[in-house]
Amino acid sequence: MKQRWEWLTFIAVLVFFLAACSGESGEVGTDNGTENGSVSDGNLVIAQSADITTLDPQDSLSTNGERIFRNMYNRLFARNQDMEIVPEIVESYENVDDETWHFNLIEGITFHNGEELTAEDVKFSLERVMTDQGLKEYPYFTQLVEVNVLDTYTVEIVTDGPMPTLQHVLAKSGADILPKDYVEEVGMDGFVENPIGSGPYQFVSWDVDSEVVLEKFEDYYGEPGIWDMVTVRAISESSTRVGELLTGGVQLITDVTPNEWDRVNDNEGTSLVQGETTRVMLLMNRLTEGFATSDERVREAIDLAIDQQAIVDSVLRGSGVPVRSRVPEGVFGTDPDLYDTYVHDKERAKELLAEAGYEDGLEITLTAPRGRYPLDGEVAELIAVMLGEVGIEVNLELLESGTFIDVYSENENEELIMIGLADGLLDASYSLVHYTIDRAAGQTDYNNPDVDQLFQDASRNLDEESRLQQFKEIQQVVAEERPHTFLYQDKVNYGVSDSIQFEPRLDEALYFDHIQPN
Amino acid sequence: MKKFIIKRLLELIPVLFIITFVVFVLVYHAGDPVSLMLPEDASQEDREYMRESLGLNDPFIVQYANFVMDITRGNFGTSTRYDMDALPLVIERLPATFELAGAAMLVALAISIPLGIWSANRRNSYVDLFITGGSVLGKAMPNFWLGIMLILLLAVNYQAFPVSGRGTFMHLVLPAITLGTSVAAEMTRLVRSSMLDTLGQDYIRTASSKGVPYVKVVVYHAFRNTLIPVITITTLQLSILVSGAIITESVFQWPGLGMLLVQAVNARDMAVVQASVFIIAILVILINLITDLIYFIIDPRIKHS
Amino acid sequence: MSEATSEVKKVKTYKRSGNVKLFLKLLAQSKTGMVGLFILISVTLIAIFADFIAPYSPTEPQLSDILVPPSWQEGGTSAYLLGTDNLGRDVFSRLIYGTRVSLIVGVLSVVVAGFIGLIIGVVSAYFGKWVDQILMRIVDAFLSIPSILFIMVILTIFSPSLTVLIIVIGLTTWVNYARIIRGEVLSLKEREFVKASQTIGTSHLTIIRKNLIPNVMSTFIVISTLSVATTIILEASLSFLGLGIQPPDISWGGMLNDGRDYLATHWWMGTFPGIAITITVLGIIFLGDWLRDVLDPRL
Amino acid sequence: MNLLEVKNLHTSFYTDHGVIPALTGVSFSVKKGEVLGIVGESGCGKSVTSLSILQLLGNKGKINSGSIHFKGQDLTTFSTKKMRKVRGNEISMIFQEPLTSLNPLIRVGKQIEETVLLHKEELSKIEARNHAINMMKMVGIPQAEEKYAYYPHQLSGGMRQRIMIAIALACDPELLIADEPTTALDVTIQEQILGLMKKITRELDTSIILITHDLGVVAEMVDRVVVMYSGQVVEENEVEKFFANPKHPYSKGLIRSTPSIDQEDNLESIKGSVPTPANKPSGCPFHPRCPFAMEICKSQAPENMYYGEEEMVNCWLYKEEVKTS
Repeated sequence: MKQRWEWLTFIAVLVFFLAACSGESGEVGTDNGTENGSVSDGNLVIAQSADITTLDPQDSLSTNGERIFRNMYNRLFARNQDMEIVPEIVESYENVDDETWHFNLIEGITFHNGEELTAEDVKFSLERVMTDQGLKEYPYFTQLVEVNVLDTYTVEIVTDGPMPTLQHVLAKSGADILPKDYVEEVGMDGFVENPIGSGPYQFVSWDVDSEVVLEKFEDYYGEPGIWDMVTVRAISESSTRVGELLTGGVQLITDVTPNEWDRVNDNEGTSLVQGETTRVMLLMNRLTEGFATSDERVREAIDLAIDQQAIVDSVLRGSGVPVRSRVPEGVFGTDPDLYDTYVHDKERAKELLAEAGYEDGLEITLTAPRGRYPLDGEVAELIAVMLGEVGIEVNLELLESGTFIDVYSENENEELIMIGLADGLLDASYSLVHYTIDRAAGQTDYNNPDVDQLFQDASRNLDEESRLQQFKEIQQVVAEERPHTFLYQDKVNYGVSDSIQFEPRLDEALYFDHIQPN
Repeated sequence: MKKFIIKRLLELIPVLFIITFVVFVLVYHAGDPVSLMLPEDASQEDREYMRESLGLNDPFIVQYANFVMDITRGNFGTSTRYDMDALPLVIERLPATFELAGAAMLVALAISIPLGIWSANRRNSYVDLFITGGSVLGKAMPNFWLGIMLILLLAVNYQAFPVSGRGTFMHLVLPAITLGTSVAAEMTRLVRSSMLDTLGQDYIRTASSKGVPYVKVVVYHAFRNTLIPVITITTLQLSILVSGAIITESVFQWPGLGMLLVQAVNARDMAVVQASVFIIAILVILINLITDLIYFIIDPRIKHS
Repeated sequence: MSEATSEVKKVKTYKRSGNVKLFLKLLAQSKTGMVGLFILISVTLIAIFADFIAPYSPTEPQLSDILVPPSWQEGGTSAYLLGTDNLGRDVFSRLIYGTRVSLIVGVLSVVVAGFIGLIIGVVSAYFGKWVDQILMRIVDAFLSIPSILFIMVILTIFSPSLTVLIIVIGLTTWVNYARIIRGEVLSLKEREFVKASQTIGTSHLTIIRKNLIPNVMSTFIVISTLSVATTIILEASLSFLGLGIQPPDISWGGMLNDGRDYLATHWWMGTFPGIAITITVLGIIFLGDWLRDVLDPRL
Repeated sequence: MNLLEVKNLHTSFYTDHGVIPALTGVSFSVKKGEVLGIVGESGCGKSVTSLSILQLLGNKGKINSGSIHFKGQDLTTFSTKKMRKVRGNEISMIFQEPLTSLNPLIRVGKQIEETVLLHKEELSKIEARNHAINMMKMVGIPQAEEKYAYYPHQLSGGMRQRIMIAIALACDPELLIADEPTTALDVTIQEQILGLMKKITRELDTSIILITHDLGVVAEMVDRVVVMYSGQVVEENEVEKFFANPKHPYSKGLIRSTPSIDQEDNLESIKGSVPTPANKPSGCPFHPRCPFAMEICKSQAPENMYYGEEEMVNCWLYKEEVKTS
């Protein structure tokens, strides 16, 4: 009898013991229960809403990844706090002809394994991203034709024609320089397990869906890093993220939803910092024959029915700016006339609908995501009501992020689909390509040869001034013809501990060394 | 006993086969991870490159055949989200989930056994009413609600525990309580009714008539008999434990299988979904098998028959 | 002791006669059973007459009245009894309309699951042999995958509308019925009256319809009742994962989920739907437990 | 002095639906070395009587009034702890169902040993074990050492009842209450068990209260008979006199409904059934079934009428015959 009991107890203890052991061995340095705001030990903990998906900077294409990679890797160019393009590891450069560029690298830059960064590494990295179709960054590098090593520190880049955005691309995610010898030695699989870059922080560990840990790289060629150790945690649950900030578990959190602002601001030792993003929320209209939205008057009525300012002020609590263009402020090519403005006139909207033959009402379907962008579902519900007020009955189809993006990419939506579009290149060419005939086909089916021509001209125009004009012109036309109905430019909200100083950037990247301890 | 185990293991084969098929059919139709991997701006050609490079353009039968062949080799495919083998990703998460589930189970046992016994022995008293009411309440209360409340109260306001993450023992406390409560609620009811059943048995009266003190009657004579039905139903509670773990892990950012699964589903990372569902199914089956073996230990009637 | 026997006798008489009066008398004797029934009837009435009870439209936002606290709290107004949500909609009205969806999902998916489970359970046990083998292996397979996993995966294919949710929950939760009903039928099958019917050549369908199904009904009713409770909670859990009923449809789970980000700052958004779920589930469990005592199936 | 003296015992059960009186004034006594039979249909309160003596009524049953004197001390005044010392030690009990009365998860030897260890604190574990094995031998279990480690389900019904007897007698009690000890057993086994009980109790000089509905068993085993009906004693007499001349109409009915070898005439069963305590008839509780019922029986309950110290009947029919004191 006793024996049986002992057996059971033994099993129970064993199970618990195993559980406890696995708990101890599985993790590195999650214990960050530091007191509120103490960063004196040189450790910085950041929490973002989702984890990185890979350590391969050329296969990531995400803001979350960018926040890590910007500190681990170098690029030929970078953007400063004001989003101006500045050389990063380039000493000097020369535009040899319309299609050929020469770049001289800074000498003496070493990777985290001690090897020097040379022109060979640049050639290797850029060639990888411009030829490997499986890489997520590949589509942005297709305009590069050749990368040649002229000498140890000089690279030549040949483009497929005049390319006004070359520097934009070289400062963009995916243009990161990887160590050629190391990658060839351990293979790409080996590299992503233990990645090596030349940035101020080097890789320590990554627990998938949990955290990435980086430490200061002592032999960094520039100013040495100011943090000994940086942990970037992934906390998807918004209230949990805020909780960690409030209790001092982390010093900086991203994506604070408006309802949490008071919690962050009212708490002693933390405050809210608002930053701009390049993401513009908009409704895509179907101009395809057979849809009511193919009628320009209906599209205008929709725009007039929506009170963008009210949306921003109410649900978003001011975390956005009404716009009438896809190119937000801070991006090259923006038109200030279309920023911070909106049109709203319910009576005129009704008239337009009547003119278009819908005086008895109109029924349309609006597809919108839920949980993909901040408060997207709520905004869509508001829009549905606003359209209802002018006599457009909205059949609202709210979809979970994954399903939504399926519908979007397969163009299965009906009249309207709500989506947020960002500008990864910080150049209007990235945003305005949507209005070209090719890209619009099947999606908005917007077809304006003049706009198309303007866009083609601009994308080969090396003269900034006239290029800017071309972009503005496109935006003016689009604002009137409305293949897209613009809502607002999103803002991003950070929760920041008083123990650090933090300035948000338009590209939403984080440079650990721009975060100063107080 | 050996025969029994072998028989049970053989029964597993068709079950696993059915699982692969069902899982595959679901996953095959589950849509396309590609659009989720690329930004909204990506063009159709961009998506096509990606799709081709992931081998998603093969016909159904080919994909299923490959799938089953690969599984027998332990290969569940590559995570489209992480670009790693799916199986190791899943396996790596098991310790965290075991830790949470084990701790939650301990919490559940620690709550439900004493309370269940207590309320059974005070049947229809206020204590009983309170405990039964509490257990129904625990069952009726959504899991994530409790978790968020615990964080707000104990972690944020009193700062007694870390808010989230995994690591020290303290990290384990709140998630274990959250998950444990939902299991405990059902189990308390179970222990109570099973205990009531046992207390009504003749041998309990016999024990009392021998002059055995009441506490010993309950602990020595009644408890083990109570345990047998409780164990049976506890294994049926596994699904509560699993669905609870999925939600608890998300609330507390506990890097376990549940969180992996939720994110994999959201990202349409079907290789990981397949592998997790498969591994969970095998675990559930194994635990059922282990339960049966525990009967051999605890109930002499089975062993001798 | 003797009290228990008399109770049992009454129950047995009830079972034999199907006497509704006796049933109600038994119900009246159980306090929790009464409470459960009362809650359930109230909730059902609320669901049916939502249009008359709700003071406001549940979907129309009122941007001037965003996040108004409940009437008794500072800043609250008597216009909004339980406050308003983040779009300025009356929480009370939403709660009342939410009753509909939550009950419909709860009840109808149980109907779907119960129907499938009943058929499979009866067929499997009655025909035995290879039919039983195959069906039970399928049941084993389904049992080893927790239903929420199944549902999560299926809902990535179909976006969760009311109908989809009902069907999906039904399709993934039937195993429990099948398992229990099968056990019941296995023992029924050996009873004289079934054997007798078989000997006189009654068709399988008639035996199943006339002899088997009526005799597993009490078990079936008890599991079904308790399943409604679990389903309502399941819908809430799915909402938490973003896979529940999607707006503009209102369900308690959806409201609870909308309110979850506001728990720290605007507690009323998430708390009242939580309470509504809890009370309803409580009522169902009370009623179900009582039914189990009275109908006494071997569960 | 009587070993056990039960006087005017009232026991009730407290339920959600009100108080149900199970015993309404039960009195009887047991002498040292005597075997007392308590007879009656099920539901008459015989089991409640035995459970009242040991105070094993559960949390719903309660003794309202009356006394139970055991060796001169009133058990109803005992504390729980003191009562525990009595149970299994001085008064022990055998139950009807040998199949369910033993704990299925504990080895039978252990179950005997438990009683020994509880009440004979001076014994070491090994001694207690040996004592348990000796008890098993004494109740006629072959290969007792081996059977010690058996679980109940490995033994037959008769063997299990032997184990129960061994448990009951392990501490050499002065009173053994056997509640239908053989009802669940085959007839042949029944004989063996009864014989065994008789033999051992003689050896140990134990008194027995034998509760049964089987008059055959009564005739064979007991010295004195107590007949119970609806929570009270309706007749009490020495066994020979009882069978020779049953007085109460209920007793007569009972005897007539029992098959007997030397009696050829057809069996008669008592019409109707025992009333539940909750709806007890007015007056004499037996009057609705009584073939001799008179007007007075409907309204007024009869008193106990004594023929002598140990001969009593509770029936209006004998009002004239006996002078009540």
